Amino acid sequence: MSREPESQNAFLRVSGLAKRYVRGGLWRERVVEAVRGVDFEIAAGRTLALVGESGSGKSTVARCVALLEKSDAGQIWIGDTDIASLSLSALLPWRTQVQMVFQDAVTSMNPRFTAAEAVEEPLLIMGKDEALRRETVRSSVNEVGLSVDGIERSVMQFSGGQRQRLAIARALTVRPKLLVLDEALTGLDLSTQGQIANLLLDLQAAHSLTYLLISHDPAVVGRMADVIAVMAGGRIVEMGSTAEMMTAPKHEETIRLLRSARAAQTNLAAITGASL
Amino acid sequence: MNVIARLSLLVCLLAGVCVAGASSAENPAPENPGKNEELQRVADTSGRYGGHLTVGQRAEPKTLNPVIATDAVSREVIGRLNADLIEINRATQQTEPALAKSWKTSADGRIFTLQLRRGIRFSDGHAFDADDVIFSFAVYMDENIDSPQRDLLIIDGKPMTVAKIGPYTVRFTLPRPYAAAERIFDGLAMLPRHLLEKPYREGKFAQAWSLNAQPSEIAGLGPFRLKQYVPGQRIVAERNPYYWKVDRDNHRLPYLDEMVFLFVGTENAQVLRFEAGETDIISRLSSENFNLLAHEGTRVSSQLADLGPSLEYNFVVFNQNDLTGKKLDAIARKQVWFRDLKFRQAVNAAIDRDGIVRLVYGTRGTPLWGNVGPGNKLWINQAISHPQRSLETARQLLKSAGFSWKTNGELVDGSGETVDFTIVTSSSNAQRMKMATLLQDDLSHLGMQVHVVPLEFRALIDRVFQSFDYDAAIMGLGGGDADPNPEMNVWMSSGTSHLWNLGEKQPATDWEREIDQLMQRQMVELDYNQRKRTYDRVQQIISENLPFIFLATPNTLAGADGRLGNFHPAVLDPNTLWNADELYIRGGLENAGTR
Amino acid sequence: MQVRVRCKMSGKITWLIILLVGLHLLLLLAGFVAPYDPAAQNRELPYAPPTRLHLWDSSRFHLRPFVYPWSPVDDGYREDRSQAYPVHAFVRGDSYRFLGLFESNLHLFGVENPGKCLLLGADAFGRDEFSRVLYGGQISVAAGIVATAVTLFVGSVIGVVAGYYGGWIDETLMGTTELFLSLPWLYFLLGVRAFLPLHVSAVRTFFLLTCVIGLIGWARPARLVRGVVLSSRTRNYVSAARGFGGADFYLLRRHIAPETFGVLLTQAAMLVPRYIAAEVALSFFGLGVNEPTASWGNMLSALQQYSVLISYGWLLAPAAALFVTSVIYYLLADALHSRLESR
Amino acid sequence: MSYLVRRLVRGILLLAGVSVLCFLFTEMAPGSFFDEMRVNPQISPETIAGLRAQHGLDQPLVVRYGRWVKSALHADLGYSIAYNTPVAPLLWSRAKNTLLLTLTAMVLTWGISLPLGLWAAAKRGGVLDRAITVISSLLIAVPEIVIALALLATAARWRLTPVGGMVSSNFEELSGWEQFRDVVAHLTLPVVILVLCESAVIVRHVRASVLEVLGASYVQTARGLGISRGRLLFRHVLPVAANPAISLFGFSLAGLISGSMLVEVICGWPGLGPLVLDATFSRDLYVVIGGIMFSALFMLGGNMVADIMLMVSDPRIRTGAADAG
Repeated sequence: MSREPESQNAFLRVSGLAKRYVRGGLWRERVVEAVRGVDFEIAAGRTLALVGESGSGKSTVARCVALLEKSDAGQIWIGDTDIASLSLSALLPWRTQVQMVFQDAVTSMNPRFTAAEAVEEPLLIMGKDEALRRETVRSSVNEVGLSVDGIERSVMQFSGGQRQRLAIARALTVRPKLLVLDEALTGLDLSTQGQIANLLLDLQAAHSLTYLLISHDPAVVGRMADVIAVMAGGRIVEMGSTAEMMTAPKHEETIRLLRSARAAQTNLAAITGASL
Repeated sequence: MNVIARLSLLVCLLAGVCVAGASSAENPAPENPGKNEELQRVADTSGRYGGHLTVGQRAEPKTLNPVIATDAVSREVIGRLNADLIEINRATQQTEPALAKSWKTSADGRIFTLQLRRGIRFSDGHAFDADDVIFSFAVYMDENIDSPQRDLLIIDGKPMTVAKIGPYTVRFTLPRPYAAAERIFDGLAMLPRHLLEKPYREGKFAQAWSLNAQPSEIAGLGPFRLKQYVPGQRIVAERNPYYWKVDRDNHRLPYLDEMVFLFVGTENAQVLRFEAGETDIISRLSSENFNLLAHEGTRVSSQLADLGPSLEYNFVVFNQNDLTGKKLDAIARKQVWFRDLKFRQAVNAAIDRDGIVRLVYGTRGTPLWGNVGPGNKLWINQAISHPQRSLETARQLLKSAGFSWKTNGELVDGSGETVDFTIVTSSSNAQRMKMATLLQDDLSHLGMQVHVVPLEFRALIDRVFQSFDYDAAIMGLGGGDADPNPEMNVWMSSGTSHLWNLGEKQPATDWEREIDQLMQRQMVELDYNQRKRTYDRVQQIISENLPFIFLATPNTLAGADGRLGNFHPAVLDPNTLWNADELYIRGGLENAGTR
Repeated sequence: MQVRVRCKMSGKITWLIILLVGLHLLLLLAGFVAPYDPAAQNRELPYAPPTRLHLWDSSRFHLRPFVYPWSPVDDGYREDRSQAYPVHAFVRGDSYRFLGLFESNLHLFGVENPGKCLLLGADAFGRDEFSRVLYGGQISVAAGIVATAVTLFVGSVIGVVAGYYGGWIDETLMGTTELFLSLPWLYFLLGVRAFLPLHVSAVRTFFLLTCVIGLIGWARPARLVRGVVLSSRTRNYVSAARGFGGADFYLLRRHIAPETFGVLLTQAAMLVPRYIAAEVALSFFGLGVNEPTASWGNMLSALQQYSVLISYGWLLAPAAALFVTSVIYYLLADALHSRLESR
Repeated sequence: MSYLVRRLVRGILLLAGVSVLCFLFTEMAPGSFFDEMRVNPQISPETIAGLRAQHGLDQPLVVRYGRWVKSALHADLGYSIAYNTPVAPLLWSRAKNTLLLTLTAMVLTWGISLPLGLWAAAKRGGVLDRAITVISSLLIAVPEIVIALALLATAARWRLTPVGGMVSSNFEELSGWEQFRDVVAHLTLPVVILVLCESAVIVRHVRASVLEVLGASYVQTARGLGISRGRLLFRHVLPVAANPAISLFGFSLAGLISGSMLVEVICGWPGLGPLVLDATFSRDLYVVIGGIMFSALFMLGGNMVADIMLMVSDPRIRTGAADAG
């Protein structure tokens, strides 16, 4: 786990990101500004954690970065390219660079699929031939610590932790540079959480992956992130290295988050993996 | 709980008794006959007062205005609310005095002088006199109203004229002699001038007496008057207390307190509700339903009547219209066959009329070989032959007309074309659909390829009367009257119902020319025997030349609740309600309110 | 346990498919199985009740079943016991085209003339109801299936597109469904009939009928499918697949269309019998299959007359056939559906 | 634009479209109201032409449409040829009866088929499930008209209920409570027919969509957690399975005016059905068009309610709509 600052060439640079939602009400429409003027950057091979309460806009940032949604303003630079300005078709090659692991592995895979089908889906979309697909699926599944034997079973028959591993394996099949982990460890029991976190750190080391980690859990963040950015009301209110933030938080939002997290930690044992 | 239930039941019962008691007083009692009223005594009638009669109608009446009504159900109701100057007695099929107590015909048969009854009143109590008659005819003759009855009053393109001679005397002058002219007056309801003159002057006559009109706005001279209309459900008519007929004991008719016209929607519903005892009288029964009611005997007591052959005649007509400029070349080619008398004779010979009577009418029907059936006793030509079905004769006829058969049995004409045509018929008439299917099978034995095409009624009318886009059709024409005169438009070559060849400028064939002359002659002939001979000849020509190939006529079937007295259904419309003023409920009042 | 259930399901599906194939084979071989020509009238036997098969006569037992002819009496028919007609297998009778290919007159069973073996009685023209049910099934089942296929195809395409793309496309398409549902189709049909030449063969009538029914019925499945697509398009795995660069077509095919199978199968199982029965209504307006061609719809339309329905119960035979057919179809649809689900 | 405004605009466009197409369709159908008189040999073609002119039937389609729109804006919806009165009051007096019938039937249909469908799905393969399959197949396979007639005949034979109409002929003489009972007695048969025919369809859909959800991931998970069956069905399955059910419910609402035509005709219920059918056969154009506009109006309302319910019940749809917009 390297914590030393590396060269300053950032892998991902986000500036002035903004996103609005129009909520169609019965009587009148409502405009919700989910994200306003968000700037940050992540160095290659490093992890930036976006923390904040639910509704603070962190998931929106994640979805914009993962190219699932078009931002309304701002740029998202990967290298020299502003991917936010690209057209849908021009985006296609960039999708292999950025992959997302969802909060809820249960719903992020089609329950009709077998594990193998779910994992190979990105390759299928990219039109890879079958032999290559099978080979890649096998290696990815191995990489996340699952046995290849059971992958013809339905995804429904995997436990929560196993499914999260499958989701990671699926993301890895396209050899991405950046993984967006949207609450990827939430909803798992503590020991599983720890295993997955270790797995992610191992993978980061092995493939020099860059992580954008979305979480509200300081324990996870403290363990994995190099830099922490705190979001509230669609803005980044404080950003700094993990050590600074954990020991000397400045912004009240950060303080509140840490306090509530500690309180929750004592009850953590009581929380089961129920995702309902 | 139980106590409360019983109590409330008791309360309901009591309330019901009170309301029922109150309501029976609502119906007006018949006025005692006055001295200066010239009432008609129906000598052979007796009955007892009270009760109501429920009639199930297949559709809802559309209007209560006698001048503009066109549909049968409206006319059935209107007929009970209104009266005519001269009526056709449905039992005897002869004319008899009504609002006109007598009439005189001039020697040349052109002038009719009618004496009206004195002192009689409309159902609202207003007196009736010659002014009402003059007004009524003015309305019927008005070109802007386009009353369907207007055509009856125009003879040879010239209207008849009406003049008031005295307060109770009117004179009608016909442009030319007209046989059985007094029959025209049946069905022309006399209107109350005091109620209708205003809307007439304002040009709103067609909107007057719609179903939404208040009972007080409507008055007539019929046995009943409007009491209530409930949209989509029923019309209730109550006794007209001023009605102008009395029975043999000098009791003023009608006997019934009320007549309820219930709109039941379909023939099935009509039968079901009669079976369930919810309606009391049923007419225009199909033979299947008649047999059902007769065999099942589900009603406690019902009286069913099979009156024998009706006046309706069903026939096949081949399209012989002039199709030039119609772009119907395929049909025009087939017309070579249709115009060939031998072809029509062959079809005529191949038809299994007994089969039709048995399978379509369940034996409650009569085969027909001419346009006048045995139901019309005054006018039928008994001399017309009734040849038996013979496929052999049919084949001979076809062969002599140049047709031949291919090895697979298909019939081909002289030029080698397969004989293949369609028969259209109305899909809403199950009987005619069955006839078509039988006919198709009959003709297939001659090697003809016949296709039955049921069409929705108005689509059929459109083809037969307008576009002429059909080969052959099975149709029926029902006479409203037994007299030959209403048939003028069917048999005259210029007639509007001259179906096989509509709109002829001049007769296309010699026999059509002869029919034209004969029909014209019978119209002006005043002597019955002379007229009958003329019309016999018309029937003869028709049966020989087969412009229509006649099939069969159903029997007139009707039924009523067993308690209904004076139930004398007739072949002429309205079969069961023509003597509504004389109908009564046996056993009197105690049964009347139980439904 | 999951595995066992699946095996059981497969067994059930096999049985249902065998039944279904059997049924269709029966209809396809109508000419051979039916003892009579469906259009042949017996005018002395209108509304004859089903012929009874006897094994015992007054004296003894016969291995070969035999029938007595009906003789008309006052209000119905009575068996005329003076003459017995044994039922034979593989007899010669009315000719027909075997599978539409070659002429044949061999029938599975029959009795010698003038005896009649009317297994399901006779209709108003004395035509053999059993033969008509078989021949009628050919037209009706084919019409029902084709119309259902047309409806569901159009309906699901429109429903999926509307639900998936949303926005103005959805607004337009759903507006169109509402328009479609509220139009006076009867007038349209009457109009279409007026434009068509009268002389349209039974086959063409059948095609017209199916296409028209099918094309009019899509609005309902479209709305149902749209509802399902609306909720399924926002599922996480759909977003995920979009994140991998999955194009719309891919998403629709792999993720969204399968979600609609349940609704579609259920609709299919219901529409087939409905469409077969719809012909009853159409023939009421003169738009059905014309006589003398038999179809279950036009056979049932005779029962619109109350007196017929009450008096001649055997004429419900096409309804019974329709019932059996639709139960088989429904059970199959259900089994297929659960099989898809249990994967 | 907000949802309601968009719906309103769409509704007006729809009504306009329906009216235009109605006119076109009615123009296509052969024959006209006065054609029946052609069969009567005593009425001359001139009279028929005169009557046509009186009612403006001789005018070109565009002129007639213009007149109709003007009349529709005065809430008259045209003028009935047969009844010689404006169409709207004619329709409304009957629409009330139709609504009484269909609303009763709808409440009962859903009250019966929702629990039945849920139960059948929950106890899949059980006796009830099989019974429902067989009975609903029977009801779907046999044409409605035959079911209706059979029930009607049964009721008539055994004197179970009145076999037609809405009230007895002595209705006015009855007390309030008796009037109520009288209407209920007359309502029974048509409602039973409607409920039987409709619920066969709805039970199946409910069952199918519940089964679909039962197979879904989170339900399996919840099951794994040992959640009680009842809680599972009502808290987790039903809200999601409601989706197609709500669409169907929309159809029920939308069909309030038009869905009972056949039953009304057969049972002689004084609703819109007999009026519009009669008008269809007799080509009383404006009554037909008016009836269709009426039912289109109800359909709009029904579908709108269904869409709102979809939005309320399934939050994802709301988000989705926002994304797409």
